[in-house]
Amino acid sequence: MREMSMMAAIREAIVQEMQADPRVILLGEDVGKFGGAFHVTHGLLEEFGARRVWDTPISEAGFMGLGLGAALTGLRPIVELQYADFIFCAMDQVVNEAAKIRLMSGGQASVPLVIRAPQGATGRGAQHSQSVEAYFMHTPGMKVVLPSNPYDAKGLLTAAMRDNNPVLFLEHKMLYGSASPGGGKAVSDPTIGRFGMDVPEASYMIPLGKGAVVRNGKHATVVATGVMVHRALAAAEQLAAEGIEIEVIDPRTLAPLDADLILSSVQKTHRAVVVTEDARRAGVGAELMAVIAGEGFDDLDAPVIRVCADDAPIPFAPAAQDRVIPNLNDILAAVRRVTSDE
Amino acid sequence: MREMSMMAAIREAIVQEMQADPRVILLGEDVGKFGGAFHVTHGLLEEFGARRVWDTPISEAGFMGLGLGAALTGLRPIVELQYADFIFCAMDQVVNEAAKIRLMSGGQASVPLVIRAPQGATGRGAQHSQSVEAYFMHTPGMKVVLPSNPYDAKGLLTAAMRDNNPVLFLEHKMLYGSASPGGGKAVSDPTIGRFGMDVPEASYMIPLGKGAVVRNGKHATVVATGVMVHRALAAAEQLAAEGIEIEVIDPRTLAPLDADLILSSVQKTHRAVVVTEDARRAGVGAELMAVIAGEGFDDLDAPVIRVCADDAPIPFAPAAQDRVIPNLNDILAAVRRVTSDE
Amino acid sequence: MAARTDQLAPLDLIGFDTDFLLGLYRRMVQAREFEEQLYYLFLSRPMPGTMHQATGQEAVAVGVTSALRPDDYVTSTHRGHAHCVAKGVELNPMMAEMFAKRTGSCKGMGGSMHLCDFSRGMLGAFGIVGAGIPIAAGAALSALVRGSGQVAVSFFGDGATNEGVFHEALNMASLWKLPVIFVCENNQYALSMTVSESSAVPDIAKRGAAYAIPGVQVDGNNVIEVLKAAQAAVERARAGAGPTLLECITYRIRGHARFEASHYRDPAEVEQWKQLDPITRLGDALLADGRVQPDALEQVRNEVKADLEAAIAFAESSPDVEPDEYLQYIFDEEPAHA
Amino acid sequence: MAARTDQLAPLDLIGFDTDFLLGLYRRMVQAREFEEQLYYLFLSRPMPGTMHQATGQEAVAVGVTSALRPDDYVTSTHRGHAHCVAKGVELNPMMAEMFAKRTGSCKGMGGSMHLCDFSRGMLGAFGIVGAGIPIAAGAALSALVRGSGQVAVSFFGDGATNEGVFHEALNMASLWKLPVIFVCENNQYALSMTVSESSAVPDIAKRGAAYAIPGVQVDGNNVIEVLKAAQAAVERARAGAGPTLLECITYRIRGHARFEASHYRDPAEVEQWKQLDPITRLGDALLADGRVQPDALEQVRNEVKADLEAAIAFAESSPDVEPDEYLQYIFDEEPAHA
Ligand SMILES: Cc1ncc(C[n+]2csc(CCOP(=O)(O)OP(=O)(O)O)c2C)c(N)n1
Ligand SMILES: Cc1ncc(C[n+]2csc(CCOP(=O)(O)OP(=O)(O)O)c2C)c(N)n1
Ligand SMILES: [Mg+2]
Ligand SMILES: [Mg+2]
Repeated sequence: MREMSMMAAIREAIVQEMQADPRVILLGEDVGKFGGAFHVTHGLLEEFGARRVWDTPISEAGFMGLGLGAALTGLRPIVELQYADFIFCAMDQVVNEAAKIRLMSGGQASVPLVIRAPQGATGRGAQHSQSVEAYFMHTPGMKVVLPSNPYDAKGLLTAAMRDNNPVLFLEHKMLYGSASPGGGKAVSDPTIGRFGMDVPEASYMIPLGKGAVVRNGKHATVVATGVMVHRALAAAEQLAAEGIEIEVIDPRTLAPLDADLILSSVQKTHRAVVVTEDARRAGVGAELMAVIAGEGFDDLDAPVIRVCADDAPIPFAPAAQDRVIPNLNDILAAVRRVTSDE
Repeated sequence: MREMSMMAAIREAIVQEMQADPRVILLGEDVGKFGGAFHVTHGLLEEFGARRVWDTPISEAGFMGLGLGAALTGLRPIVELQYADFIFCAMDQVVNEAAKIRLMSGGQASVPLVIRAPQGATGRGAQHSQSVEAYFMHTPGMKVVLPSNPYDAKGLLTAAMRDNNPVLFLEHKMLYGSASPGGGKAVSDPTIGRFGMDVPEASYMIPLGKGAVVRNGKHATVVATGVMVHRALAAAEQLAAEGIEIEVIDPRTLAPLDADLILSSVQKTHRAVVVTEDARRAGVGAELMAVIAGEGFDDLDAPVIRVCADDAPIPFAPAAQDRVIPNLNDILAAVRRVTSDE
Repeated sequence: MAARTDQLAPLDLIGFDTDFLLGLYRRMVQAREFEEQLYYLFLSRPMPGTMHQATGQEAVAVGVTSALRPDDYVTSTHRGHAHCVAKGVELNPMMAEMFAKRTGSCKGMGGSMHLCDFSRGMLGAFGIVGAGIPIAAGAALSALVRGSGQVAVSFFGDGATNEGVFHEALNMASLWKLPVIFVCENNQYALSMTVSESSAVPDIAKRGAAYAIPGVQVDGNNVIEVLKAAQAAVERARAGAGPTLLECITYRIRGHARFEASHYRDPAEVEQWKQLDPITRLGDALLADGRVQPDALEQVRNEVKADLEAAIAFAESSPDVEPDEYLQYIFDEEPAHA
Repeated sequence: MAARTDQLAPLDLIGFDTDFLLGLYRRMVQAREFEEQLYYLFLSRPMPGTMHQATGQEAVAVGVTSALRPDDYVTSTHRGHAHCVAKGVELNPMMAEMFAKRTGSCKGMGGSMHLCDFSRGMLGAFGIVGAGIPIAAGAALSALVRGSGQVAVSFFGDGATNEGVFHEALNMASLWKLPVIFVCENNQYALSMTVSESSAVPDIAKRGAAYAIPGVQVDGNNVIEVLKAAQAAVERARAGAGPTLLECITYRIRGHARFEASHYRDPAEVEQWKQLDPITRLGDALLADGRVQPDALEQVRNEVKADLEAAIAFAESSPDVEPDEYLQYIFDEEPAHA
């Protein structure tokens, strides 16, 4: 058992790819000298030098554009945002340029660009807490990855770095398993389990677009993403004691989405709950529901329930934040409801 | 009958509000001297002067921030974007500041800010064609309005200007009924009907969050937005000849969404199709489906079908653009399918 | 960056009365003490969120805001406690906000990075670097349109000058002669990045030239120099002559945030700057001038300490936020008041 | 803005050989004629999309790109036909793209505002004002990392300099001495806004000072002057000395887009600038120098006209895009080629 935090797994994926492919470079705030706001890139400047690891000014739109320009001309940049919330500063470059240039050029452009960003609510107020996946799942031309554990993170990031398209790779701060040397404390919560901590040393890929069944069950399908996978698994334990066996699915990538996996599970369980950390309205939960209730309609014995963040900016006060973000009880209640007429 | 184009109706709403309330100001590119890229603000600089109508440099993030700062300190700005696609340049100010500051300030801030933007696919390629509503429907703290006709546009805009929250007011270029003096031709299409062209002269409000049944029917509910309302109505005519009576609902505002209106229609028809111009994945269509298939599950006799733009950047070639964007036939096919087992 | 030699010059107090100067001293001590208390609170118990200290930079906040009217506007940054204190936000609600209490300035909804008090013209700290810059310019535009005579100040760091909104806002402010003062707190670092690593022109004041805005560089650890420069800028702004870019050279004595260890800088550099402490410098000048005796300064410090103990007690004894309280702060559904 | 007196000066052809100069002449005529033909096409039939003419600005595109290697990079704008022609993109696919045909440079997927040809280093026109600026800087960074010796040029308008990305990209390019040349086509207007209405410093070249980037202002209707300035900038960039901001003073003779009537400017101003037509000026200089006879120039113009007739015929006879063709251009699913 080679135990590893998600932070370390992500770092290892980057190091191995940078060793294997000289075209891979890093750009971002404090990624070099400082080692990254969450320590992910520590030591990389020393190992690969200043031509591979670029400490940028605070200019998100600018260095996103630089990353894109480099991706179009023979490099394979990884652009790190210090918090995912800051991607809105670079939104035009991501949505209007990176995601569209391949089509606009009639297939001339390839965009091997990985955008890494830590996200999720960890008590820092509305501008450092968002889960941004839906904005990009809704952006044609983008791929969106949201790993829930170190094993997946390494394999998915390796696949992302070898992909020729813009990939947004979202890392939940609560899953890193590391403190922020930027002055943050390591945040975690008791529902976060240890699965996927056994990480092979050699490089490997998990294909983008393939989800995983992380727990088998028969009474209901729970599709959960990111940190919510852990809460769903914690819920599964409790529910099993009540005789309710849920099947937990982690889509791992949101775009492309492994709809087949989800639908075939629902075909078996006939009930579904979707659990995501992003805001409810027009979010990932809506898309998952639309897929299940659309294509899986005839399999359903009960309405799909979505458990998502409430449609509010994330409040600072922990009690309020925890009310906004889905928790274990929310999942338990939803599963009990969806299975209540069994 | 006081016939009026949507362009003229929007202009009239602005003029009347600027006359009634000295706090209303305009900010945007070419809104003054030039009269607006789609002529909406023509003559306003002359009527209200340079302290009320601000011709900005090409600095979307900057003047969005200025508008927000002015909204926080006693004015009621209307910020115009030349095309909705450019809102991504100002995304941080909209999503991270305007939408969140009220909550972050514990209710101290009010944000009477209207953002107007022309949108929709009209043959100009991927960076001038997007429908951006879902990005903001997914942003807690925002209101999103998408009128389908001049009557609604005037009443909704008046309500938006009197609202104390950030409202994104999206105007479909094909509905303006006016050419762009920026050098564009007036674009339209044969499915665009004349409903809602009778516009009262006096100022009036249509409350944000109230949808409208624009055609009564019993066999299926078609929820359509913006230009798609017209296509749905055109489809309704053809379907009526086949004996299929659809009820057409125009939500008019997407956030807040009039879910009750939609659900009570589905309660009657038991079948639903949702039609939107934005990209399918995690879009407005997904949200509408989630609402209907979630809360209206027991009323449904068939899976909800969504007719949305394909998940691709909008291609330039008209034939390809028209394949990506939902058209009359797509709606006809969806309704026939959803009602096929009646 | 080494301290400049003029930062070793004594403060010139001529023309200011002693009470006023003691007021500056008190504000600086309040700002310092607020953060020192926080530092120990974060060490000693589970506090919500994080915090960024402005230790050593207090003269900028206090010097600039002392040139303002109470109804003038300020926007601030992630490192905003001192700006709030200086603009007159009360310590009790500020401290309660740090504890995420219902009695906080922002009802526990904002936290350290979003402190604000609209009744004091404090429009907000922003956790997005640079975000407050155009917002301040917009407040200035509003003042201009309303003819209120107010000015707006935007505080931001050296790192923030590399954001696009800095450029966009300064350009518009200059074009339209908005009554706004752009105050760059050049504390030598943006997290790990030195100014010369992140800005091609390390003298931030020089960037004013790209907008025909006068750029003024002052010793940011000299509260008198800051104040005088701010007064000139405010006068200019109120007279309709447009914005000023005021660069205050200072230093971040503590880590970037909370316990950040700043391994990227030389401890000797920190020590050198500690010698230029703005509070000590004002205190020394007051003593050297014979304006006050040491006990007067000590009394101020003791009073402030007591105020802060009271603030902490207030915060501790305040009710927690109920989980659902946030619901009332998402939208303002009052009808528009004409 | 009135024409500057130096724009009335004759072109100095010394040191350039006649064939080379005729090549410049031909490129400018190609660019002009491409857009003139388009203008009439838009008048006479339903053409897809819109287009922005660079009539009168051709010397900038041709002068700058003539200082480049074929493998150097260029990013362009909504007004990008001339840049493409100048960078060597072929007329047939360019014209076919305007007709939204499958044989277009972008397979009918891009249109006028997104023309590109990666095989010629033309990375794209961008419909988002300013968007190409950091992308060009990124291409330059890539060249630096790969050690290829390539440089990148970003063309953009005067209006684009007010976008935040201009600021951010110039700062990084200067910090890192990227081999990039920022070429501002100051054509006096951003749609209806004059430069002095939209930029607080109307001499765009002066903005280079905010980034320690040399700013050079040239007569943008003098292809020789543009070329020489570009050569110096390219040399500087390839030598590792960093970017240059090259402001080319020129004028947009036509409306902003297609049939836009430009009621916001004085027709006399347009007439004055027509006297400074860059093509005529080069032609006159060639004649005055006795380098060529009038028929040689006429022959070039006729050949170009014929080329464009052929391009239109090519476009017309090309197959339409099938509705589903776009599907293959959304993602690149080739395995990453090492
Ligand atoms: C848009 C954005 N990018 C990055 C960050 C992360 N961040 C917070 S503070 C900081 C450094 C800011 O430096 P400076 O502007 O000099 O202010 P200082 O911290 O020195 O007061 C960074 C990079 C952020 N909060 N917002
Ligand atoms: C981000 C963005 N904002 C606004 C526009 C609309 N627009 C297109 S061209 C233009 C004027 C551009 O002026 P300038 O940069 O001087 O270029 P020119 O048109 O003069 O060549 C405007 C406002 C746009 N395309 N993109
Ligand atoms: Mg700093
Ligand atoms: Mg221009």
